[in-house]
Amino acid sequence: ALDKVSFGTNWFAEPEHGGFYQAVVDGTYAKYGLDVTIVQGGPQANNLLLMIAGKIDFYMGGNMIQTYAAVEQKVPSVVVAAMFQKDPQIIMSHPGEGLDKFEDLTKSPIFVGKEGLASFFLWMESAYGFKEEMVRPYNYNTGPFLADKKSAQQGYVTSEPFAVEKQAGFRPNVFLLADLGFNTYATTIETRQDLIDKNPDLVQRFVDASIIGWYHYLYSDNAKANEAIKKDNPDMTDEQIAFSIAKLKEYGLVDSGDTLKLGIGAMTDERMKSFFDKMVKAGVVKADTDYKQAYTLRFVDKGVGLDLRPK
Amino acid sequence: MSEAARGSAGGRVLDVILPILVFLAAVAGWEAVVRIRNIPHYLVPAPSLVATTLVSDWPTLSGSLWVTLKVTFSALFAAVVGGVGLAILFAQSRWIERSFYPFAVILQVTPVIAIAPLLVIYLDPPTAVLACAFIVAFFPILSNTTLGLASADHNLVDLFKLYGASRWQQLIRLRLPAALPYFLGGLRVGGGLSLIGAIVAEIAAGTAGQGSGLAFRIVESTFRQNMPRVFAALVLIAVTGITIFLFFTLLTHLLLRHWHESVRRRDT
Amino acid sequence: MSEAARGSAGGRVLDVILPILVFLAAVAGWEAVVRIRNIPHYLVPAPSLVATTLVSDWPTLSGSLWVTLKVTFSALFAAVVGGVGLAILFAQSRWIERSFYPFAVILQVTPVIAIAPLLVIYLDPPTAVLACAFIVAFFPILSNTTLGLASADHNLVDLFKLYGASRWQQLIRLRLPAALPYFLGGLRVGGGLSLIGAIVAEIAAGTAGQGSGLAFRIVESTFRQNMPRVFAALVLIAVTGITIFLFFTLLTHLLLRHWHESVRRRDT
Amino acid sequence: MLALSGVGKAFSNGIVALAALDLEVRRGEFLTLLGPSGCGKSTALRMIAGLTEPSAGALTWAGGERPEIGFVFQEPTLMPWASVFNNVWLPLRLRGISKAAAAASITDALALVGLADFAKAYPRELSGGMKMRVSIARALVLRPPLLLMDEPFAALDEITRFKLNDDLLRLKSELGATVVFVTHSVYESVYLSTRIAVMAARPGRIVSQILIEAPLPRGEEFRTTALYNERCRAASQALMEALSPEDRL
Amino acid sequence: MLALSGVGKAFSNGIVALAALDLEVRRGEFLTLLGPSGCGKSTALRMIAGLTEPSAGALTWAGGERPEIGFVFQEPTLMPWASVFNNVWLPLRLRGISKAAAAASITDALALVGLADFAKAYPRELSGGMKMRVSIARALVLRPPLLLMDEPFAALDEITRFKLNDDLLRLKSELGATVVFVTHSVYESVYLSTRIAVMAARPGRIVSQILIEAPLPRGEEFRTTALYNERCRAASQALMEALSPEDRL
Ligand SMILES: Nc1ncnc2c1ncn2[C@@H]1O[C@H](COP(=O)(O)OP(=O)(O)OP(=O)(O)O)[C@@H](O)[C@H]1O
Ligand SMILES: Nc1ncnc2c1ncn2[C@@H]1O[C@H](COP(=O)(O)OP(=O)(O)OP(=O)(O)O)[C@@H](O)[C@H]1O
Ligand SMILES: [Mg+2]
Ligand SMILES: [Mg+2]
Repeated sequence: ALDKVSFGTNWFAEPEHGGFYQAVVDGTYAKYGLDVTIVQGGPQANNLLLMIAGKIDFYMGGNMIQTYAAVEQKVPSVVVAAMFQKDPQIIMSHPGEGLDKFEDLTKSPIFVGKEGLASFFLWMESAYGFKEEMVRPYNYNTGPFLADKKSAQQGYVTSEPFAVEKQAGFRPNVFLLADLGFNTYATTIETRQDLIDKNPDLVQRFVDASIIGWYHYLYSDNAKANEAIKKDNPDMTDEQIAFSIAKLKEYGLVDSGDTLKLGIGAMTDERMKSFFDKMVKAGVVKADTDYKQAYTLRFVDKGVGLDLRPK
Repeated sequence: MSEAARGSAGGRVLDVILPILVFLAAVAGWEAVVRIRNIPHYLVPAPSLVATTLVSDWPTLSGSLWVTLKVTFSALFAAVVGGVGLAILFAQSRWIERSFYPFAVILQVTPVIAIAPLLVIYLDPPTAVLACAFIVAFFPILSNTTLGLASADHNLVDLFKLYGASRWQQLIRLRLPAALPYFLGGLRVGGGLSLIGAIVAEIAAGTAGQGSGLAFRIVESTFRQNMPRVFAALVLIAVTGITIFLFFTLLTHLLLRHWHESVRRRDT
Repeated sequence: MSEAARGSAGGRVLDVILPILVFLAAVAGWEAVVRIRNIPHYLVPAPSLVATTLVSDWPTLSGSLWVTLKVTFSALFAAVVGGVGLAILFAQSRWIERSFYPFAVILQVTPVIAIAPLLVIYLDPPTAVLACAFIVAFFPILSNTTLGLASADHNLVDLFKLYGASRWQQLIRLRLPAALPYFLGGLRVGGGLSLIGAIVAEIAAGTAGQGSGLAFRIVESTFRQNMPRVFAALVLIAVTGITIFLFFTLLTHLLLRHWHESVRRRDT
Repeated sequence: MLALSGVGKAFSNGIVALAALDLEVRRGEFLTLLGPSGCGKSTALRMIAGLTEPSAGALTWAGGERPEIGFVFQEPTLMPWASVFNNVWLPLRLRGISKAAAAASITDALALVGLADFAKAYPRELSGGMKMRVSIARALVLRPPLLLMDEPFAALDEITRFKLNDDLLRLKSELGATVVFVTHSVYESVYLSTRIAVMAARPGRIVSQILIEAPLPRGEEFRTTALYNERCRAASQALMEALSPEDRL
Repeated sequence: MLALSGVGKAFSNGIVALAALDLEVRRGEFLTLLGPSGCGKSTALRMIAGLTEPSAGALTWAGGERPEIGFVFQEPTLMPWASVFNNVWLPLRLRGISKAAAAASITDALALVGLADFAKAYPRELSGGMKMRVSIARALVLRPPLLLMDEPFAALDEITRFKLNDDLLRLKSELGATVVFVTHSVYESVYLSTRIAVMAARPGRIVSQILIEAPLPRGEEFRTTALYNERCRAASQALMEALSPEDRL
């Protein structure tokens, strides 16, 4: 029989979760002996807490900051794989308003959400001199940004620029934080330490199958996965999905750098240390945090699925 | 207080027509402002666009509305049972009231957003949603009913005591009827709060997958900058709220018209 | 209703001690459950840990508390002024009431989360926060005051009419005093809602940067899985809520003790 | 001063409280309405005060306008949140008279009804008769040209009642006021009135009128006159006749 | 049946409503309390009914236990949300008697007070006297062994009042009930009572007692007897004396 496994995402179903849906619908998980249920997240849903409490088995983490914070609180959750090499987090601004360089944005009002304020914005402050006073609240509504031509706004490279283009008819300036030094892994797979200790095989199978799912989603027929996404989230449009997938590829969010040799999901100690040091400098985490507890390389970097990559 | 309107048939007609006119004027004003100031539809859509969206997106929206309505009415039911039940319990003894009322206050002021994740851990999602909505809605009913139970005419209380009424009889035959106007007042507040509660609960307990109610629709449509749909959902919420309110106003009239000052039309 | 407790000095002492005992028992029970079932602190922290956190994080938390309190009291003030003002306006004519009450209901049931972004566009941030908190808190005050204004004894209304009282005099000397018990009931609900409103508003429209109130503390601490701090913030909110409630209960006693059944202690 | 012609009052529940009532109130007279319980006396007073609209017929005022009225309702109708003093102050206060300016009149009115010591008390601390006396003081404090009194002395002992009867007559003469009075006491009605209108019930109407041709005010000795005795008998008789057989319980 | 010995009542506002009241209520007697407004009559009745605790002295019941009591309060005290029928049903209902089983008694009681046609009306649709009559019907419907009545007939016309006086005496004899009665009418007190206790005010106390040694029930002709006249004079005299000089307004 298949092992029942639940996986909590951190947002409504979208192409950024495509690989996981792909593995569900194309039978990859089943092939690895898993019966996976995807539990959608949302703006207030706290699937991380459910994972920690043992209600679900795996959780899709946003970036590494929350994981470092968890270590600070002695929460036994561990990152076992990183599906995105780059965080899709961007800042965008109106073109031709004197805000065309990232450095220009420090003087303009900037719409940032609560979680952003507790994470990447702290890094923007320390690395680029952004100021908290300029922050305006962002509630996943682009209207206020569109209304103020002198403003900037956070977003996901796969999502907000599309909305802006569609609604307001212009292409905003897009600054991918990952390309500016915010070198966290993203869209991670996290699980509890006790699951790793008790059933490492299950973890390995979930990681491997998810990686394969991502290869298929990016490079093979992903129509069924998109249908599944649309079923979970009826507000998702084909146009949006196409845009997202294009951006995933264009920016190499999933498959670039280390993954070319190590396979999707790759993580390295160097990247982890580099990012941790930046966060310490930004004051996001304390320097004495034992950040190595936040992840393990035991399940990745094995070149799983490399053969599925088109040459 | 408006003497001119009292009783006359003309007054009655105006009673219905005037609110409708005012409402239409408000909608027309909104449409005008949007057009004249050229407000883009992704900020504030014109009512005409909202109406179109309401029609075109009806299949999606009606499903979500149904989900939200189910939660709203369950929450309202729970709030009425819980609020009135607690009020009755508190009326039994000042000690019980003093000892446990603070917990009711704590429950009222606790932001559901903060405790919803915990509830989701210990309760299954539908129950957690219901619990959140209940927390939002029950307090006005509790508070008003408590006040009403305490406001029974002391002379009538004496009468009941004299005739050896049991605590239960005093409650059923005296305190509850006397509390009715207060309770119904609480219900008119609680009805709206159940709706709010259902929406907040859906967001807070975040069970996007299972129940995609109007809250999910709003969040997701906001995220997609689909403001016409956001407003269409808001219109549905407003209509639901007004319907609940009108229903309770009607109920109040039916229940109190024989005796309570607040709804009695006096023969003059 | 509890006769044994009435008036006796022993009863008064128990009135204070019993609630405290019940409260301590609840806290002890919480501590026991956490310890016995070994619930990890990042899920539900023990009260002892929450207390420690409250002390150690006091510098951060007190600042946030202050911010939240400021919004709460401004919102409460706005809700009282707005709620009572509207109730008075509605009492002037049934047409005004019928035409504009629906808008009040719409305001009540509109999820602030959904309209906050719009408010932020058209209002400066502190005003937007206040507007959101106001929307959450004003309705119970409006509803109860409206009910109270309508509940004035008809015989007294006749008396005022007879003596040629102006509308204003009737309001000040008759309807407002008669509405006082209802209004104070609404205030006890609205007080808690102002606090909730301040928190929701901060989440919905708040500029986390400048004003980092308790809501932001909770969101941030949740993000960092710092549950002890989340609970410490919740404790501050609960204490604030209870304080506001007790204050209004006291005020009610002072204002109504001479005449209203709900707080009168009868000489028997 | 006032004429009610063909006045009817039907309540929405179908009860006809008054039917085709013709009644004239003359300036300076002391008119008493006498009649069985439920015959429409209170309704008639309320109509004169403008608190109830006739559903048929019309009220006509001599000056074209309703004069200032002092009304003692059948129930005390005090504001529970106000002290006795403030309750009596009310009619003056509504006229913009300050506490200081009103104090003397209020104290006088309270002394008249024997409640000088209770100015600071709240209504709930008073006995039934005391509440009614506050209500009387409130009606008198205005010294109005027209006084409507609905069983003002029913809750008072006979001695206080006699005393207040005399006070009322004295005050009436002093002010030159007109009084429309409701009582159930035949003796009281004869002692006080210049005219008695006897009413019958369902529908409420006037069945007979009795004139008492003795000048006001009257003294104790009036109670021993032949006129007094005769009129008492006549009023009792009229009242008896006003009770329809089935109303006669 | 009941003895009040040295009973005092001081309210928290400092008013001494009763001081050292000694009063015995004998089984089967018709005792009337007569006294000026505010002398503590209602307070005494409430105390007998157990609605007010004495602040000094004690109440002792013959059987050790308070019997079933029917009470007509000074104010009608009706439930505004209930029809006349349901208001009268209340005492029976609280005893678990169904509407059907109670219907005959209720209809009888309403007929007695002349309100048979108003069973379906709500209190607000009644005149002052009609409300009071509903309250009387409610007290009688139980047919209790002890009846406490606080000025029950004050709001009624004299003919109805006489009629109800006789009904009350008949019912009392029928039931063998004891009655404690408050009235302001000296005539009524003498006509009805076997004993009158005259009270004085502030502090409330009994200043004299008058026995009326005529058997109950009595007929109209009793009003013409010498005993009746003599006792009326005596009661008036006692009442006059009970009024302290300053109370004599
Ligand atoms: N608001 C009302 N609605 C319906 N019927 C009413 C209302 N007020 C009075 N009535 C009816 O009108 C009739 C006359 O009432 P009214 O109060 O004038 O009597 P009354 O002569 O003052 O009696 P009483 O001596 O008992 O005070 C009564 O039969 C009563 O039932
Ligand atoms: N609840 C109360 N609090 C304070 N004082 C009270 C209260 N009830 C009554 N009193 C006072 O007690 C005294 C006696 O009142 P009570 O009602 O017994 O008088 P009463 O003899 O029935 O008068 P009446 O004939 O006017 O009804 C009065 O002086 C009154 O002011
Ligand atoms: Mg009347
Ligand atoms: Mg009394």
